[in-house]
Amino acid sequence: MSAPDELVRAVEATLFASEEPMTWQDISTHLGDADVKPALAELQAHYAKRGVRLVERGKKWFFQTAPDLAHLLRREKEQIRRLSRAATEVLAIIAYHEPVTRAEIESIRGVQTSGGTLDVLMEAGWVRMGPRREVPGRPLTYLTTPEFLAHFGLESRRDLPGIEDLRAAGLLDPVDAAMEALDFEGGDETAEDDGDDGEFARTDTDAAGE
Amino acid sequence: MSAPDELVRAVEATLFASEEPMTWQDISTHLGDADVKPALAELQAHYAKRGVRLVERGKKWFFQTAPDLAHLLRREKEQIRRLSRAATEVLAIIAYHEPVTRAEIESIRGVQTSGGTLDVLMEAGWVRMGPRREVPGRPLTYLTTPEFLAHFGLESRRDLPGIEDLRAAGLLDPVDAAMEALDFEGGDETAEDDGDDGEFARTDTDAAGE
Amino acid sequence: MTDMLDGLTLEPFEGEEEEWDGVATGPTPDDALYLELDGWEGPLDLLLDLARRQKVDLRNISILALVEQYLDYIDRAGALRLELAADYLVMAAWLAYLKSALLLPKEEQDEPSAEELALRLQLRLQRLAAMRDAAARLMGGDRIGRDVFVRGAPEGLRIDRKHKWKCDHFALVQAYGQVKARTAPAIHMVRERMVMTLDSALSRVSSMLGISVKWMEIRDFLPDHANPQLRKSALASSFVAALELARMGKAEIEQEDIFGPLRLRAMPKAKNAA
Repeated sequence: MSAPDELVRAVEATLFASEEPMTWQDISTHLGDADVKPALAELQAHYAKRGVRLVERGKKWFFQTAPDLAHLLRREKEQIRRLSRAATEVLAIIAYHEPVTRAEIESIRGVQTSGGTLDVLMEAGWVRMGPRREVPGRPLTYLTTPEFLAHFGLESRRDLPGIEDLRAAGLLDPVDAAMEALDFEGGDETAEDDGDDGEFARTDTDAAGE
Repeated sequence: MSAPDELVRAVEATLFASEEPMTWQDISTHLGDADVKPALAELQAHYAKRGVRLVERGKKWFFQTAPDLAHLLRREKEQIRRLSRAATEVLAIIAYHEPVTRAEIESIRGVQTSGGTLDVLMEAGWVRMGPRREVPGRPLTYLTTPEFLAHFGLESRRDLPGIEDLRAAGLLDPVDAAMEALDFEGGDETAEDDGDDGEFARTDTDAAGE
Repeated sequence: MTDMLDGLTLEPFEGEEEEWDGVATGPTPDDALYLELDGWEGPLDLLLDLARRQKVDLRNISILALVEQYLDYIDRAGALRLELAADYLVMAAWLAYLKSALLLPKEEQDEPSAEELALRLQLRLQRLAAMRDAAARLMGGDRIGRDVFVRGAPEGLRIDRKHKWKCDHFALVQAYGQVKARTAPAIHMVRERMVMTLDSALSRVSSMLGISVKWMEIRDFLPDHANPQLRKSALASSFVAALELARMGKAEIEQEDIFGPLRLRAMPKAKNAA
């Protein structure tokens, strides 16, 4: 590759360092009234196949990441997080009682539910908003989604074990007091972060509940 | 000119878009753990004669304008931090001697260093506090940062102007070490100005000082 | 490169070293001296400047000549009755000592020898000069913002973290079970506690007091009972009962020393009448 001439290099550096897009007149003024148009054309051709492009928009020139590489500027990284106990409870209540309002969820749980908890469940795609309840205040109701059934391996909500099944499985035994204390100490109502490894770090509180 | 391969384009776009210099590991992580080193080498060669350069400073890569174009790009108002003579000297002493304590800086300069001088250098991001020296009083040491290298156009501390010569001449050793190296025993001839000092500084203590 | 040093030039003598004559030059000598001293960062800096005026390699400077120049400089300042910073005077005193030591025959010199002191001074000057030159070269490099420029408007890289939520069937039904268990109506029962009420203590103590007029320790009034909780309660109640009886004038209380046994007896009838 032959070295670009001095004017081309100067235009390249000027546009690279500029904080604003520049018209060719701006560039020309900056470079002592040089005729920069051929240099701009040469640069545009040079960069056409590179990761960076020289583009002209509204008569102003600037460098920009090549459109096919735009995805590199905004990367998404998936982070696996385990649903917190609070969120799991809210999800279970919605599943067993839907359609259910937030006030009803709170009355069943016996504690206030932070808005973040419902957000998380909706973000996870397991809960959606249902019709408003026709009572004073017209509160929103919440429903589970088909993704919820799919994720939990249920054909329908009727597959959820009934209260008698829960009792038989020992799941209605009184909750360990220490565990309750852990759960309701205004910590992270929304989520317990397992880090990026995606492993379910089964914590002590988990084990205590089994 | 043949089109660069996709990885080269991706590295080029990533470094153009990044607001901060990136290590090759940063770039690799951003691009899904690709082996980016050959791409960096290719880009560096590609840009070597252009108006923009790909440089590595303190293990971080970034694009900057070519130094020979400085006269064209210098703005009306220089965006450069002006340093007092004291700050300039203190910075040089830290760079050439790091890790170095304040007392050592003062012993070289023969005057006290005002706290403001070190503040200015730390605020500029060129100097940071290092580990304490394990001597009585456990004084803090000072070190230069990667930003220092980037700002002054140094790939690493080895590129500090003349550092090898200074080290070889023993001029980075404390006076006490230099006296020992001279094997000075009061009253012998060594003290006469014979111009050989540069010679006898090259001894074991020299190596130990590094 | 001097432009970035806020007006302070690295080498104040440069370009005018031929004319340099300390205080003697300039129309206003006093000001000139002040300005000169402001230009140096302490005695070592001034010494380095003087040493460079010898126009030889710092390794070959004459320390004796240097000392004399410094002392001369300080003398002239003294002749003008100008205040000098203490460290300049300390250096002057030390250099005067060094000068006299250097002039002595070697065998009469103390330890450390004058040569050693002179060499140390020379080494210090070399080190300061080296750092001063290094600073100049450093500042002369390609500095970002002056010689080279980074991208003016980077688009920026961003990593958005998206959460994928995990929960399983068991955790779900277990959570529901726990909600149900936690919120199930609970019956609260208050356990009966073994206590002796004040009323019963009052009647017990007053009836026992009626039997005897002798001093009795308060523990003697307590019922025999194995339950320690009840004994504590009885002690407390009996003590309050004793106070109450004393207040009503039906009993006397006596305690000889702190934490000693507390004794009480029925008020003798005569006293009671008085």
